[in-house]
Amino acid sequence: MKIGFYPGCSLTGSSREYNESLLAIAKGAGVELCEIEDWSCCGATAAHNLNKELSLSLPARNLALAELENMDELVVPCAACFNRLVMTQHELSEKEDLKKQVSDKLQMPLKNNIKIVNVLQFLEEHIVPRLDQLVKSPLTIDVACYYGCLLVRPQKVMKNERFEDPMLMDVIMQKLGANAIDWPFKTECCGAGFSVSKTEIVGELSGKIVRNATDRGAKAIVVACPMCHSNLDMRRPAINTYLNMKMDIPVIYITQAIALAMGLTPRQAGIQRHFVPVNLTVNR
Amino acid sequence: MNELIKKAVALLESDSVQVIIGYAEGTGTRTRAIFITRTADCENLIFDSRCVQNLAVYLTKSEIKKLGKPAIVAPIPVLRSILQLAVENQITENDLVVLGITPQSELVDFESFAAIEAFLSTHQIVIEEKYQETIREIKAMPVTERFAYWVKELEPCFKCYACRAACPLCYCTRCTVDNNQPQWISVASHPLGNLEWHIMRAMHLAGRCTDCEACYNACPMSIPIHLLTKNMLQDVTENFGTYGPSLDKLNTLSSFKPDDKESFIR
Amino acid sequence: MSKIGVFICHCGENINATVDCARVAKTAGELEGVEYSIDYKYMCSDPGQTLIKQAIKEKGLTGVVVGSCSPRMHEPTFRKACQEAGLNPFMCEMANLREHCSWVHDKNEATTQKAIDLVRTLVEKVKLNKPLYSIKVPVTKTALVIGGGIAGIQASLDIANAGHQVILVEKDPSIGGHMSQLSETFPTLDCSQCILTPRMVEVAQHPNIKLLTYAELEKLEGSIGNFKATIRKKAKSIDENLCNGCGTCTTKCPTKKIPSEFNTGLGTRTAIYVPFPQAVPNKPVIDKENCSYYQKGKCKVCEKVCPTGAIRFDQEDELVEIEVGAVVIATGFNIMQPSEFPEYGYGKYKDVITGLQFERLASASGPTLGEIRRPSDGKIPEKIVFVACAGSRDPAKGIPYCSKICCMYTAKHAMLYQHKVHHGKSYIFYMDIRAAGKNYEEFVRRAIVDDEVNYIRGRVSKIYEENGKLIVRGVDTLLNAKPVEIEADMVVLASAAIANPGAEELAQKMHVSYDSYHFFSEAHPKLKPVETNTAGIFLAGACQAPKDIPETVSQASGAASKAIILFSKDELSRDPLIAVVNRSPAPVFSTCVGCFMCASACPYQAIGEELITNRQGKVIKKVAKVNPGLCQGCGTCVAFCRSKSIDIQGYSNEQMCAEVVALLNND
Amino acid sequence: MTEFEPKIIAFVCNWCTYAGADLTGTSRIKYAQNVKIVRFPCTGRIDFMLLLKSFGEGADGIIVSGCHPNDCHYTSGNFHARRRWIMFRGLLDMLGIDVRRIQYSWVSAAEGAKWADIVNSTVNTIRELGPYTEYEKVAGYLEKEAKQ
Repeated sequence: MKIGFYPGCSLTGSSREYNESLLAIAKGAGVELCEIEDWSCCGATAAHNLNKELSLSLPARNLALAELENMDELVVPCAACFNRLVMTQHELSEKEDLKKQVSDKLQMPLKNNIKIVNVLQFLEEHIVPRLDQLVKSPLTIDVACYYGCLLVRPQKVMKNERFEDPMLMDVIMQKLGANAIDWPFKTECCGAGFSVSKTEIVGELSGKIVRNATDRGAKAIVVACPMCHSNLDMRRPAINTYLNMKMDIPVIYITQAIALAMGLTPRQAGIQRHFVPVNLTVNR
Repeated sequence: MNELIKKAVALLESDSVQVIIGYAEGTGTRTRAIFITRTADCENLIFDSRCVQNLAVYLTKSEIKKLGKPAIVAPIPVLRSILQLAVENQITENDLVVLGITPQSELVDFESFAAIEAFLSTHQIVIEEKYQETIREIKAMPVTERFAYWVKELEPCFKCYACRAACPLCYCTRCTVDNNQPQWISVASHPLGNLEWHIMRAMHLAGRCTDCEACYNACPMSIPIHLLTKNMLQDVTENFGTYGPSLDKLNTLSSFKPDDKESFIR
Repeated sequence: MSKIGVFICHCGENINATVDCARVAKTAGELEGVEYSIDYKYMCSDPGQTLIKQAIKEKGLTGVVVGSCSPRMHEPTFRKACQEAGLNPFMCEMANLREHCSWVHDKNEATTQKAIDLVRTLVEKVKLNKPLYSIKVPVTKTALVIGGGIAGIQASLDIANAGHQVILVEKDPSIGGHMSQLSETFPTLDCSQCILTPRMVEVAQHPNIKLLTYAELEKLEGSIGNFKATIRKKAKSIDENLCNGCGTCTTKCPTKKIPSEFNTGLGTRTAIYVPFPQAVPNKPVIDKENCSYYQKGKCKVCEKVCPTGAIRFDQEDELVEIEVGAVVIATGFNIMQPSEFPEYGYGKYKDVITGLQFERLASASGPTLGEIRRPSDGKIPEKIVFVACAGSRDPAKGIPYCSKICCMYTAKHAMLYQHKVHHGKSYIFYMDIRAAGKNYEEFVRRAIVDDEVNYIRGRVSKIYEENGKLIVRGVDTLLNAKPVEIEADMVVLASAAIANPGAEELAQKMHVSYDSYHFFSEAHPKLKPVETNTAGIFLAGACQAPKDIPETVSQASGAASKAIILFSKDELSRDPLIAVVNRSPAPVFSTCVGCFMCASACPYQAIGEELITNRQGKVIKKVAKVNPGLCQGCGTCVAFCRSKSIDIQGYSNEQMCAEVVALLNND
Repeated sequence: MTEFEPKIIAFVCNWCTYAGADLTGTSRIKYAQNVKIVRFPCTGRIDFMLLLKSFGEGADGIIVSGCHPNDCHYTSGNFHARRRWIMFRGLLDMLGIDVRRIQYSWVSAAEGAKWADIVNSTVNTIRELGPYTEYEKVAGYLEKEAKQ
């Protein structure tokens, strides 16, 4: 089985640590990820508001490339990329003529049958079964698992029965030895695309998330989306301004949490790249 | 098969049955069906690998019924047919004595039809790989070529109806092909009549056929009509689950599940 | 030799505009066996029908084909006309030249040619038609009513008052249904039990009603006028004739902590119990699942204390067979368990409850004696939030439909709360207010204006607990469309009304159809709202779709009147389009070989056995036999029969073959 | 040369598809003239022999249509029919009889537009497949016989 890998732009820029930690744990678990040769933009976040055909063609090109490389499964860690790729696949599978149109435009064959998985689904299938052996240093802390919006939606495509209260990340964190707290902000909006244009809105929305996690005793917020991460981490000054207090709770990617639990060094997990310092007590 | 002969003699002597339906030596190396009513003739009974004719076909024939209650020599294909005939209300447990024969040529008694079913559950119908291969090959042909193939295969058929006569499940008083109001099938043996006849025969065996191959063995022109029923058998398994005669299951085509799956209805 | 008459209708210009009717008539007249052919402006009009009648008489026609509209429209008209002229009505067939031809094609040669083909096809069919005669079926004048809620109670009383026998079957130990659980009813705020219990007593005392509680339908066979129902009377573990309902057993039973179904889990009951004080019949049953004796083999306290010795531990379920002529289904509805949406925290937070639970809190006979106290600590909530459409109108929850009753009962709940907790504050999150009904809108206005209930137009996204409060987060979509947060003490979810569990199974037992939400389907959404597709089975109340009490009661009376109409005659007349097993001369008798695959395929159990005997009485053959009272004429058996020994009148093998041949041979 | 006009026969049940086709008419939705309907009480009544007969009599295509699952007027005729079609279709396919020439569908009394769509798409399919010459050749023996 050949597992493909589509990093997308964030993982080569603002969320390099997400990329590094994912590849590190995959390597540690002996799972090979093959990056798509010559991958291109997925079209998020602007294309689907501007040009329908373009918004389908951009992701479809990457799907077609993955097919050409005979990939059986495609891991898409960025939640926004994942959402675009999955939506494209769903829409093209329902409309045969549209698929043909896109395929003609790309001048590439498109079977549109590759299995696309987000990072949580990938971990569940390939890493979780091996965790018993892999976990060297259990994370014995309370964590708040934060899913955001794009990982679980839209429901008709994701078929997630608990899309208002997802559990997958919680289950993985429990396996790492952590205690995933029960909290109501799992899928709350972080401010998303306002990250650049209206930071005060991000401050308010993300601020509520950060405060609630802290109030409920979490020692870290765990995420699986570059956008969530930058809003909760990089926009901490705006959050602190809104809350009128300094919040110290770190925000880590679930892949980083696994890397740390596997006994990889904080540097291998890319911890040093965060704005909010990460000081997790890890049982060695 | 001394044991078989002994058993036959005992059954006739005690008047438990009036006729033994079994196998005897035929012309040359072939075997034939024998209907024994006197103990003295019992020594003609044989059983070996050459005995492939499905004797169950005689159970519903009026000429044989007239002879009285039968005991029937029943290797596995015959047992399957007996069970299917029971499912279809053609025979009851009191109508006959079954002299079962295992694949190891051992004589086995059956107390009831249920016992036959239990025995057969360990001897499921399996379509041999060579037939599966042939069916795959035929299905791989382009559709027009496949049609031409069958028209050619069916061409030698001259409607002797040996296939019908040999099949234990073709026990109708009046076959549809003999019905002329309306004339469902043209009786002459031209390509259309042949095609329609074999389609109808196969459909009438859908979900009933026990894969004894009696039809093919009886065909004087060796037309591979058993491929049609074998293919249907595969279709039944694929679409509706396990296959084989069963006393408490309804027949495949006279039953249904609300969630039966198909992919072709719009 | 056939003498067929062909009558082509112009239907004004409806057919003639695209079909050359004159040419169709002319061409048909040249067909073999056609004696007379004519076209006319309106065949269904009086002169048109006279034309047919005269031709039958004057030309001695043996069959008639009318080329006009759909037979679903006018087949009865033309068959009646034939009958009046002395021709057997089943010798008349119709070619659908309007719906299937003139209205769906443009005017051209091919359209006229298609009309000719259709007429020729029916001419060939009618040549093979045989005179048929209606089947008379006697009617059993007893009705079976399934479900003892307000719908079943109303239907039973109406039928019984018309002088017919009724058997009312209720699955619970008491009749009363959901209505008996309600506090007060909108829009009048009269006490639900006060108006219901007299009806319950009337049912119990009515000489024409036989009440079977703690019983369920096991099987239903037969057809209109003559059903045979098997009822499972579940073991109550008491002798009802001896029990005087004194209630000693229920007070002494040591197993007391069972959540009460009647109180929606907010109260408890004992293992031997009467669901509620006003129950009818007011006699207990033992809940075997929770009884110490049945579970552990020890106890028998009830037996010791019973003054009449009525306890029967060895009682078993009993199956009774009854014969009825009509069935009224009144099995009601259920409410969706809101635990299906984790975002509202139902099940996780004790003070998030359903509307039905609120009814019990507000009911004077409820666990709090009518005081609004929250389940977690018994405190009176100062702030209460009602969430309308909890599940309803939400395709993501699988319920796209409106539950219809929630807008009204939520307004009522808020009103009752305000009446009982004067200083309290109540909020209702809603999508729309659907208050269509007599005095309904006024009622909602009263809640808003007089009782100062805060209506917030918007949905709730999430409910969570923080510092002992339930934080309800939603949106106010009016004015500034702002997110709102309310710190509530209690939340009431108006969870969706759904079909009863087991509705699907029940429908299959009775061969009635149901929709994708498992509500039973009416025969026609407008014109046959209380009939099902199975003749003789009628619908009442919320088993067909969510509805309120007045609507339920009207529908129940409607269903009852349908049963009464059915019982007004001694005999039913049925179309003879049924299956028949052939007979042939001895020694064959019938070509049927008795494999009985037709019997297992028959949806109506209409096929039985017939033994053919010789003069000495010896059985020579066993063949299939169709019971004309049960056969509905679907013809599934016919397509099954390998030897073509069973055929269906009106759609016989010969007729259908003739149609195929005629339709395809037009050159 | 005139364009090939497919000859298509439709076997439909009285309660759903026949009524649905009536609705197509009352809605005045136009469709091709090639399809002509034979009315049956139920899809359960539709004998596979009639489908066979249709090809023998020169049909280029066949439509078989009835009530959606769970909607059968007789509760289960369509379920029986569905099993029979599954088996029949498999057999025809094995024999090289082009299964694309038989369109099965569920059309309810409310689906007038769907009926028009089924008719038109079937006519298009058969038009693309062309006349069923392979079967006609086989059936042709009959006519020759009759002429002699």
